[in-house]
Amino acid sequence: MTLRTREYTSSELLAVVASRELRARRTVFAGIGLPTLAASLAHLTVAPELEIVYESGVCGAHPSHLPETIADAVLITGAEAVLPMPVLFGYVLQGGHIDVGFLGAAQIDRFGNLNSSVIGDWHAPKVRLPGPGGAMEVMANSREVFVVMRRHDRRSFVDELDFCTSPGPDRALAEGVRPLGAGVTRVVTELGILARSGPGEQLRLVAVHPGVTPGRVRESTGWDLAVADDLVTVEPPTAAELRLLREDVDPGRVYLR
Amino acid sequence: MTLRTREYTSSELLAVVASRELRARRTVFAGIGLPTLAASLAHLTVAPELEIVYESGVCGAHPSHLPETIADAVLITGAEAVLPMPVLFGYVLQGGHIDVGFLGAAQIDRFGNLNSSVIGDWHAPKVRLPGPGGAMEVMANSREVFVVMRRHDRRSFVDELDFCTSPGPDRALAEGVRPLGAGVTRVVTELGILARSGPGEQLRLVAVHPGVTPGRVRESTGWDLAVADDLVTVEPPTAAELRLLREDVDPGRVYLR
Amino acid sequence: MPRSVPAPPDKTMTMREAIAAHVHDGDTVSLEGFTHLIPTAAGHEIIRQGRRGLTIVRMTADIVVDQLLAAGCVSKLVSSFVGNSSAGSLGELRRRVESAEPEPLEFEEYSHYGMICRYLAGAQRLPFYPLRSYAGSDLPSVNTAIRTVTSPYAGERVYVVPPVNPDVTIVHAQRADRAGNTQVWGLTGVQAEAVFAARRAVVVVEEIVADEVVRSDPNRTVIPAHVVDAVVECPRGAHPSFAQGYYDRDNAFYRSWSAISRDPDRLQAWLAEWVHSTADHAAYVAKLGTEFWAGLEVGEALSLPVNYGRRL
Amino acid sequence: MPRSVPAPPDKTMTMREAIAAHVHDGDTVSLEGFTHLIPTAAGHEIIRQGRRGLTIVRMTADIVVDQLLAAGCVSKLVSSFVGNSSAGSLGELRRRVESAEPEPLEFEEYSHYGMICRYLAGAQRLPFYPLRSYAGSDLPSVNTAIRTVTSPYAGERVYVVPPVNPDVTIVHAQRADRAGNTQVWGLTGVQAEAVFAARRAVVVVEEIVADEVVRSDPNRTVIPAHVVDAVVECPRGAHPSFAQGYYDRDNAFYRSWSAISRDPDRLQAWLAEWVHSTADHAAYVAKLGTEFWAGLEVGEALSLPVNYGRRL
Repeated sequence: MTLRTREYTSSELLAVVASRELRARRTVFAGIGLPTLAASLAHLTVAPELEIVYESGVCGAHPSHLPETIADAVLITGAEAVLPMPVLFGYVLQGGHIDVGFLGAAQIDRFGNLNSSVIGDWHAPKVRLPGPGGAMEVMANSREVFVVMRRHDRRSFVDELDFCTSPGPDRALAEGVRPLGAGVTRVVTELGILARSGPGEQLRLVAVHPGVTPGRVRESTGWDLAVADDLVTVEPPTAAELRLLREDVDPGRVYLR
Repeated sequence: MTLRTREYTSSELLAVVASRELRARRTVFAGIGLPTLAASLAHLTVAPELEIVYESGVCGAHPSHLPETIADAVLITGAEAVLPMPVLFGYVLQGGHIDVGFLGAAQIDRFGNLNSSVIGDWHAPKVRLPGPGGAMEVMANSREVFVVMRRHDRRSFVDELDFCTSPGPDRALAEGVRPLGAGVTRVVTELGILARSGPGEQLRLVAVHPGVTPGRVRESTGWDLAVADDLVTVEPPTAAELRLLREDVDPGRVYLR
Repeated sequence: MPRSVPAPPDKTMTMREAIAAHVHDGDTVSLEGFTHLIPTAAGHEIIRQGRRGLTIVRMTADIVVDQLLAAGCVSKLVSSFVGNSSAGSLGELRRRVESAEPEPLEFEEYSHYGMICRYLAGAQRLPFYPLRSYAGSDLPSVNTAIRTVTSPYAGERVYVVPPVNPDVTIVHAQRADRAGNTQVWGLTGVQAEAVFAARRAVVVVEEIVADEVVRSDPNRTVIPAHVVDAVVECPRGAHPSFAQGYYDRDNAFYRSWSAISRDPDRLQAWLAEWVHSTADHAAYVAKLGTEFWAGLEVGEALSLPVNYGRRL
Repeated sequence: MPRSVPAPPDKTMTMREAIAAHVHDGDTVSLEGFTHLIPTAAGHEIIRQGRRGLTIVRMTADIVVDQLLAAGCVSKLVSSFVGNSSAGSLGELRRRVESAEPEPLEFEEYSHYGMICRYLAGAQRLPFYPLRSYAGSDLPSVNTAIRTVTSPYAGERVYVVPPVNPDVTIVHAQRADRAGNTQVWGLTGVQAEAVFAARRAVVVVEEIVADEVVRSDPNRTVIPAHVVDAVVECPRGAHPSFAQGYYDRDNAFYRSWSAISRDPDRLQAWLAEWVHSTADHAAYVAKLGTEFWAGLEVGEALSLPVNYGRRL
């Protein structure tokens, strides 16, 4: 399968847009899939000093093949460091060494609080989801959090979470606890980019993809989504970005489906 | 220098007597010097399953030469495991895996509380000693503690410590905290052996070396030392014990001065 | 130094012996291994021996947990992630949790670091362990074991979790000596902490090696012998997960598990064929066949040696 | 995967540059290394550059601390053991503590595990760290930073220590790459925790090696590059302590220190000759002479390699 450089898939668009948001960042905590693609592309473009840390404990991976999990054997062989879990979670993450953490979720609300536990009641859920994993720690301890959501609809962008798994700083502050970071600052979706700068602020629509109207984004969002005065249209992936993504980052098109 | 097998030095006597007390013990936390000699000899005689753990993090050492410090390079090369300090102190020692810890001190009282910090007032000491090191942790977390004191006199065996560095369980219990172990259960000295079984009990004289009277031990002790009804005379080192000590454990006579 | 030190204790036994001796009905059993070195073969032997009423403690409850659930071994699960890696769902777990079929499952949920801190507290014999997450989460409202403590310094409140001290921890590793000095490379996860926290520990290894191999590199020993009760040699015992340097992950099996586990009958048939009808893990390995294993083979990437030095 | 990844950052500098950039008057400086890999050369460079008013944090305050005290660099010491190993006394330290000569020394005392827990709290950004010792000791009466917390579970009281977050931590290691991925073997002590707890970190190594050397064995990396600010190559920089596999401990110097330090004039003469009159550590090494170093030489005891595997 080849694509001409003026055409791109939704995955390519999300990976490119997320990569640009990593400009000048130093350390990123990335999961597998789009976050790995975005971080790897950013390393080759806007963030040459970027160090990617995986939840499994791998720092400075030099994989021979695109990893299929955050713990893929190819991430370990030839890596600069492999840290035990208490060191990774305790010293690196809780220690405050991560600039940007990537998270996904089943549901997100206007303050960037996330649900990855259940649809319905926790005690008798309609759908039991995988649960917190390390997401709660990524949220509490990264300087800021980027969320990538392929699907932008009212089932995912909700007025009220069924369950708050990973709370942003607003909810923590309401309990009198001050977290390290700003919580979710960027949400990249199939429709555009939502952003907020930190506690007290709601997510606003700051950019739409070419051909997407603000009205369509607002309709697809479960709360009354504010639109930035200086709303922009996302610059489409450049030929250079697409070439790097296709030829260097994911030549086997493992995630660029 | 050679010694006939019916003659032995004070160090040899202390090492042999201490080694016998390790019968059937599994894990011992040993410092350098007499404790190393005692533990090594016990391993060859009364405690074949003994595992010696050093404060530096070495487990299962197989040294090519007698170590000069607890961190000697010869303890590391060929060892079964070398543990980072938080693992050694946190998981092994505080985790409760040590049967017997060896300690020394400048002063000991009737309950086996130890001072290794100062002679005089802590704020303006007459003599500043090295301080706690890991002794406080050895005392709090070993099932029992053996003390080896070359010198048995009223300056070391005191009615009241100048400063309590490493408290036995009686002092901890007075604060409402229950430690894991029994505290000091054996004190081996140049005059004999003092013993107690645990909290609430004072050290009693249970054995004297050949030629030493209970009266002499009581005179050399700064409190009114009780003498066991079944006081025994210590069995002198056997020819086999001395041969192992001299030929296998410390052939270079590093500590057997 | 001693010329004839007593031989170290030999703790080797078969998997059957180790599970029979160390896993009892009603026990709290920790099975750790984060994606890497998952003790699957031990899980299968627990199923074969028909243990009941177990509390399973495992950060990433994945395929082996779904299998233990389906085999009826488990009454309670303590975990921070209940999913089939990123490859899909655990059918049996979802039935137990979503509709109590065929019976309810008691479920105690933490975050990953919450679980790690429970092991840290357990290993360090601490009454609690503090951490910086949980504030604002709904998790403490459904798990009353998650509490707070006020710092005696600046007075700030911080969440804490209680220790976990499993009756037995079972981990898989690349190699150990007969006494239990265990060496792991690649992802080492939380295995050491889980072993130190436990009352008993079983180490399953790809190979039991000569003492000299272990002793050539003592820093590689992440679990020292004195906390190990049984050493089991069980090559390929981590399948479908991987053992760095020994065999790769069976990603196809992970992807297939969602479909297998979605249908209770198909899942029971799978257990009957692959667990109950195999006498032991060697039979399971043989049944998969040499061609299958060739597909998971890995090449060589050797570490460069370091010099520990020798006194001259 | 990327064929032309950007080169990793090069953080190498000379010891002079590293101390000038990262150690300032009044700083809290952690120097760790438990008997093994003591960062002596860094201490000497701090003396050469005449830093003042430092708070030194070091578990085992030994010869290098006595030298820093005698050079007038230190106003406060945080430690758990103040002695010349098992070889004797620290003369300058005893004068400062026992008779405030030539000036008083502020001294904050902990046990070894208390210090370790302070680093653990610092590295984990915790407000306190609980531990099982201190109950019944007189130490909390002379150190009010040692406090208690009541567990929210069984209600038991446990002692806690506060975090330490040094302005800079300096450690010595066997090798690192230019970006700061640092590998240590033999005793690894509390160095990683001290680095993670610090605002800045300087790693001094016996040798800077090619990236491929480090990357052949990622489990050996105890300090990852992203927490390292400066990498200094300084062979034999741990003398009189040792570097496993590189050179042995200079036990004779340890034994001689009690006599040197007992006499203030002799101690100052030692500093003048060995620190102030040597331009850098290379000059100090040269002054000791090749015959001297031959006496500390060690032989070879190589670790056996492990296979990290390669996808075929």
